[in-house]
Amino acid sequence: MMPSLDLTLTAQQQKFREDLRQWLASSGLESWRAEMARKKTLEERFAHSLTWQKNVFEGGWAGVAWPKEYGGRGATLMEQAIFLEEMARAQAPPLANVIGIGLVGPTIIACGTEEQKKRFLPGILSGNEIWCQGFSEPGAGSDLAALTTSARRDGDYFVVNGHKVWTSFGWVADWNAMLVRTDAEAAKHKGLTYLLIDMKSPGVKVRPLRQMTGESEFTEVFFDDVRVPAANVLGDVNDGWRVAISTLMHERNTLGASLHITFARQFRQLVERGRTVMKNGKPALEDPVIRQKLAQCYAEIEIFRLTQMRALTRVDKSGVPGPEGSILKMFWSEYNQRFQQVASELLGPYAQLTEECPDAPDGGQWAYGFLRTRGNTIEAGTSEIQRNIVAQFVLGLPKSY
Amino acid sequence: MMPSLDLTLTAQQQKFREDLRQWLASSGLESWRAEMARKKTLEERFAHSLTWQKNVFEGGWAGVAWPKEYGGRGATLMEQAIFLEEMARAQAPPLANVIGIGLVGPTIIACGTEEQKKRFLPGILSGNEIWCQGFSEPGAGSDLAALTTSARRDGDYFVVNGHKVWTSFGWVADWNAMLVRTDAEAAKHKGLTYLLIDMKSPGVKVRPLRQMTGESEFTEVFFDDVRVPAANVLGDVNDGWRVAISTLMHERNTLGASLHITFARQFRQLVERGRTVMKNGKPALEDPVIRQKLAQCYAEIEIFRLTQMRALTRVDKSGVPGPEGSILKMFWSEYNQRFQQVASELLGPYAQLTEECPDAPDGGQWAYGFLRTRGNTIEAGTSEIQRNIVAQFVLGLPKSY
Amino acid sequence: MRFELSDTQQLLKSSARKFLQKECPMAEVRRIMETPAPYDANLWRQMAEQGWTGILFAEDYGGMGLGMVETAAMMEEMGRALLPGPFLATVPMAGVLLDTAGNEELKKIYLSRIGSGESRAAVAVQEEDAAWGWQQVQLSASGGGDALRLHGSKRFVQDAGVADFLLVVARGGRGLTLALVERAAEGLSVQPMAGIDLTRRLYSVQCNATPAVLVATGEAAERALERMSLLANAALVAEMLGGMQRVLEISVEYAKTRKQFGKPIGQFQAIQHKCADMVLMVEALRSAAYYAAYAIDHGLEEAQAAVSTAKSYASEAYREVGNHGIQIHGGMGFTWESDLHLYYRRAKASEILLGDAAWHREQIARLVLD
Amino acid sequence: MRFELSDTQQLLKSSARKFLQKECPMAEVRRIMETPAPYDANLWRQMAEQGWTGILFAEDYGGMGLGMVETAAMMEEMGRALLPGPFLATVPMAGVLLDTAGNEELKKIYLSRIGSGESRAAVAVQEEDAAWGWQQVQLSASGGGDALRLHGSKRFVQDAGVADFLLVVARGGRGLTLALVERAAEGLSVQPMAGIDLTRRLYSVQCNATPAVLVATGEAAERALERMSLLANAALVAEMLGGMQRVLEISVEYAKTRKQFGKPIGQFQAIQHKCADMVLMVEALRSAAYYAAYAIDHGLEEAQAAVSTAKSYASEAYREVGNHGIQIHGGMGFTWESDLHLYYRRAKASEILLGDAAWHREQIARLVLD
Repeated sequence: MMPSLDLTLTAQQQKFREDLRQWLASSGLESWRAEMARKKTLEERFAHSLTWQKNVFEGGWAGVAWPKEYGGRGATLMEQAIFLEEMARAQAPPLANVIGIGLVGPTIIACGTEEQKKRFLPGILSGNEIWCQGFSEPGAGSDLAALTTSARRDGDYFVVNGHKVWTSFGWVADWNAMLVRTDAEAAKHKGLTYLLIDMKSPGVKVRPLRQMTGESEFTEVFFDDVRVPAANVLGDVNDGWRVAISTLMHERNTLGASLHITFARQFRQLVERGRTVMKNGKPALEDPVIRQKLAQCYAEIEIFRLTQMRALTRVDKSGVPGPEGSILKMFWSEYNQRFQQVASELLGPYAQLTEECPDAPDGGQWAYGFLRTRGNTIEAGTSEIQRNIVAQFVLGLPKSY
Repeated sequence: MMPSLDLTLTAQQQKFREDLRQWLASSGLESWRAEMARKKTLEERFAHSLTWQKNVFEGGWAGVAWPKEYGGRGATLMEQAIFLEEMARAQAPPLANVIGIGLVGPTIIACGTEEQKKRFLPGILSGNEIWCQGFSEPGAGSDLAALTTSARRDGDYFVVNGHKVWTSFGWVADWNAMLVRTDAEAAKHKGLTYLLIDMKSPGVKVRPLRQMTGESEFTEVFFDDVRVPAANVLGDVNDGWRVAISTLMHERNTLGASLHITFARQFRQLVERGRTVMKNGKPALEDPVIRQKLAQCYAEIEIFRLTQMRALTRVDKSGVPGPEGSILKMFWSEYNQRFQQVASELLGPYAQLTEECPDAPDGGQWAYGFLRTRGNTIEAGTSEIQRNIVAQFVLGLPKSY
Repeated sequence: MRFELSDTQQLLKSSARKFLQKECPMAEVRRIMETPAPYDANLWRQMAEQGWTGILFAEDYGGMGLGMVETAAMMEEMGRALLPGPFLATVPMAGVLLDTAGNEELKKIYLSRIGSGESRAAVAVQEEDAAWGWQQVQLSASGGGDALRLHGSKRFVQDAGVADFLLVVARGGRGLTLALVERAAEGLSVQPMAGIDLTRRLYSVQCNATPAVLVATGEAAERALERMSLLANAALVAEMLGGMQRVLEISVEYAKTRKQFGKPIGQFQAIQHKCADMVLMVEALRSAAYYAAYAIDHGLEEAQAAVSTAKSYASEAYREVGNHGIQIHGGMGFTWESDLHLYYRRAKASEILLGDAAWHREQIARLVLD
Repeated sequence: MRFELSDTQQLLKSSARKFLQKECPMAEVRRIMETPAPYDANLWRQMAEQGWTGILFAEDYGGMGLGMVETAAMMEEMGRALLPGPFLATVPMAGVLLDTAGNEELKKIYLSRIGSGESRAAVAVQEEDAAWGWQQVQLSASGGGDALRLHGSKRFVQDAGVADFLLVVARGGRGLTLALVERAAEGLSVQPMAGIDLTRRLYSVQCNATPAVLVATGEAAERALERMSLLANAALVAEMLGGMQRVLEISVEYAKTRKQFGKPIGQFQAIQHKCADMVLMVEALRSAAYYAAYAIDHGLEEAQAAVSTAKSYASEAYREVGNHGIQIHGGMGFTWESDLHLYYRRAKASEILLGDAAWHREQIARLVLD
């Protein structure tokens, strides 16, 4: 047989995974996980995941694919994917500085000066400096380039005024990686600059943004004459769009890396429920209609996992994520919504019970998930925008907007 | 109880239906139907439905809602709907001159001169003059107003040159109700004229257009310096768009009038099949997945029937069909495709057998229907166009194209 | 043949809309839903004064004696306003059960209390297995006459927390038993079951040798439950229709005003065609919902199939219209501040209530296939 | 970890594409499909010369000894070209059955004939109830050794009309029986069953005391059929993938060039988003199809679930991509002259072949739920 496509790990990758598993086994993961389960509020959960991140950092496992000189492990992108999968499989708490590690850090590595890398990267990995990202605005969602938050040059400073929305971790972040308008006269994509802003600067105000689930994962951030040193520009002035696109591609590509493991776990959890929940006088798992729907979910999780592997192969070769990330984003976000509906049909009336109800299956996660997944096709680029991207940049169709 | 919405027939409507039923009973319908079933080719079927039409005409039942003075019955639109339903219920052969009766006639009644009405309407009803309609062109489908078939004024004549496609009955028609361009300089909707063309005029050439089912329901018609008397303009010169829109509204509204009866009959036919076709070792009707899908079809047929009744109520009051017809068109065309797929799942491998195969259920109509219904969301305005119409003219959203 | 509301019915409907716009705007809905048991006594009193709570019942019991079509028209407006509180539980559920199965004395007392607005009520059917229907009921009834006692528990009882009395489906010596329990009866415990719909709540109900009044047994009880299932579902789908209509309106309005890429987003076909699909679903359900009501009023044989047609369609369409509405709004649709999620929560609860889509499709299958 | 074809595999695939573009363009497909039994002897010979017909089998039998991944890559190209004829029936079906269950002598004779291109073959499984699977087989085998005879009939036998021998699933004294019948055997009758796919045909097969050669019985027969079901489905989904890819390409090309309202229709989101959905389905199936082949090659436990995942997805996705393709083309897509319907017909036949979507989902359910 000819050498074929090969889905096994190389010796080096296996070694990497072995090392990680050993470290996880020695890290007292069980109690980290148990402790996490006890944390109820956003704040408590964040605090816990921050101590966990410090622990991971000290173990040398933060920033797996980042250069060693900035505190990373210097591993390959493939190893980074293995890291994300293993952490998900072990149900380790999330790293607190998720925006910093997943989005801002890679962007600084790609576009930052040597000084910026030295200044910011170690703090991201250690968790000493928490990051958020300021892109969306009330008037600039899908049309991100229409943003109006302005940064006016004033000597060695920029003076920032404006209003950002949907900022995750805004309430706790030390730094904000922002997209701002530095040239109001230029074509709308050409007057933007990527600016790193200290959230403790005078004139920054943060307000929680309550979402339909009742939680406030996100915030609104207001900027009133906030002075930012010009040295905090990432890339060039008025070249922010290019920098941001690189971030967005990373977002779409890393967001999904370990999701299939989460999906598989939720699937198994639902299947377990199906053994006891009754449907037409029999366990739901024996209901032929439910069986068809569950099998379809299984198939879609598998396909998502495999398509992810193909994308990873591509990124591993080319070094940069491409527009194909949009296909994955469409797939997983819409799958997850379909899955929640299947869960709701399987669970019947129990599906609607929320965490306050002692009878709620799995602590109310199904009612929560039903609502929360509605955001999946909106956050990180709506399904409509992803389809535009696929049509335009994968298929070469003319721009539709 | 207050006077409520009322789905029963008025005494007059009941009388109308009674009269029709009596006439049908006395018309030897059984043998007409049996004879129709024996006709295999398009030509044979047309010839038979033409003799049937003559019979209906002589019975006084052609052009139910047309004015009496032109050979119609002068009945209401509601009675016309009853007529269509009853004919469908009785499985009467179709009237041969369906384009003439359903589309051209009403347009002549609405927009024609007294002379035109006298000249053309009786021939439509009697079937002495068969009509087709020439709207679509190779370059003008959804964008109908982009048509380029030209009519150049030359004294008392127009000289027509161009190429029409998707012309039903083009191969047998005596007359063609055409939309042609009379002013190439005007904005594209404003230079069109509705012209009645004698298909026996020199320069008219007809070619069958074979569709994916293998049949040739449609034709292409070519016009090479065809001279048409100026008296054959319907409405005003350069006012053809308004005239055509009225036709299209009629098309969407009458096309579906009796369809729910056909749908219900096909549904019952499939249910009968489900008693004997086996699925997982049991009759398909006992398969829970199939049961769900059939019940959904039943529900959709009912909803279509009822929505049709609501539309009829509206048309009956206002006298003109509105853009809501597009909702019905979307509904039935997409329902019919879903239904064919359900049929295919129920029938399993037998679904794919065509009429040449003695084992094909119901003479191969399921394999045929699966292919033929693909045209439903294209013919008489694609689903995309219908959605544009609903968005623009029902909801008042801005034009998207 | 005229498939539209009469002028009088239309008048009834539009005055209900005006009333609800004034007395129960979304700010008021949000206020009420934050209370422990979402229901407003003052609003209820006003509704009763206008006869809403007696809409379906004879004048003898303080009712208006109208039909299901009128009730559907009113429910559509309540659904549009997202009216919180126990109207569905009290009138088309408990009221209809009493009206169908109660003797003259029970009706004089309890149905009149519903009609006058004095009492709210609830119906307890489902148990731990959560199945809709009464074939598997296990809660038991013992004794008889004044000694009738109930033992067992119920779940998913809509609005039991604000009910003054409950109608409980039990199993006793004479088979299926329908019993009435006063809220204050001893041994009765009512606990909230926190659910996704914030404007209408679910409860579990425990009966520990709880004294009850017999309403009906056996076939009479069954017939009454069947009738309730019919009318309550017809009322529910009309209410769902109103909610869908409102979500459509909010979304189209947003699509006309929200701009991205220099245009109203409603100019993009991706958004526009979603709106067109929403209209299709709303109009389809309008046909199904009013026909179901009509079929009930006219005692048509098709009534049951018509109700299940409407409820199976509504269960999926309301949710789907909600999905489209949120998606059209983008991030804004995902906020607490937007009203869309309140409708969406109601859509999910209504999807499940009184039999979900699959359950009603199976009813259709039994009627038209077997 | 590298989920893509190797350079060698890619080379194999692109040379197959070039060959098919040259030797079997759509005009040739249309010519062949109009013949009574759509298959071209010359084309077959050329394919055999390149080793295609022996791709999966050992060199001892004139094969190339490649794996399922390479076979999938080839099948993808055949599907893309809409290659008419009995490749699927002969190689991944009959060939695999023989290869798995046949003894050395049978393989030397019959498998070598397949590998060399001398013979085409078919596999007869389904009967009147049309179910996919061999649990219910009723066609009976009597006698043994040289006296083995078959009695009964088969339906939906893919390409039996051009087969030189048939492998027939029967039930005999030793249970499930797999027997080989020469096309010329007495008492054998093969009749076309006209179907929707014009490029590949179905037949019914009658055996009237037809002499046959025993291939395997009992568990050995069952194991061979299971393996065939696995490999044939993996081959089929790869073929479906190729067809989908082609429909996507034709449609995107059309969307770029066809103008309405002064713009290419591919500029309208209604069309554009349909194209994006098509890409999603094609890429999803690509992942599933190649993983299924990989899992078979590596003897993974997941192979069965992987195959059923791919086939259940492919069954719906190919049809849906076809629907989109026709709709994007509008009237043009509805013509005979457009190639879309030829792919669409193949899609429908493939959807049904070797177990439809529901059948494969039930297999998944058995593997992962029970």
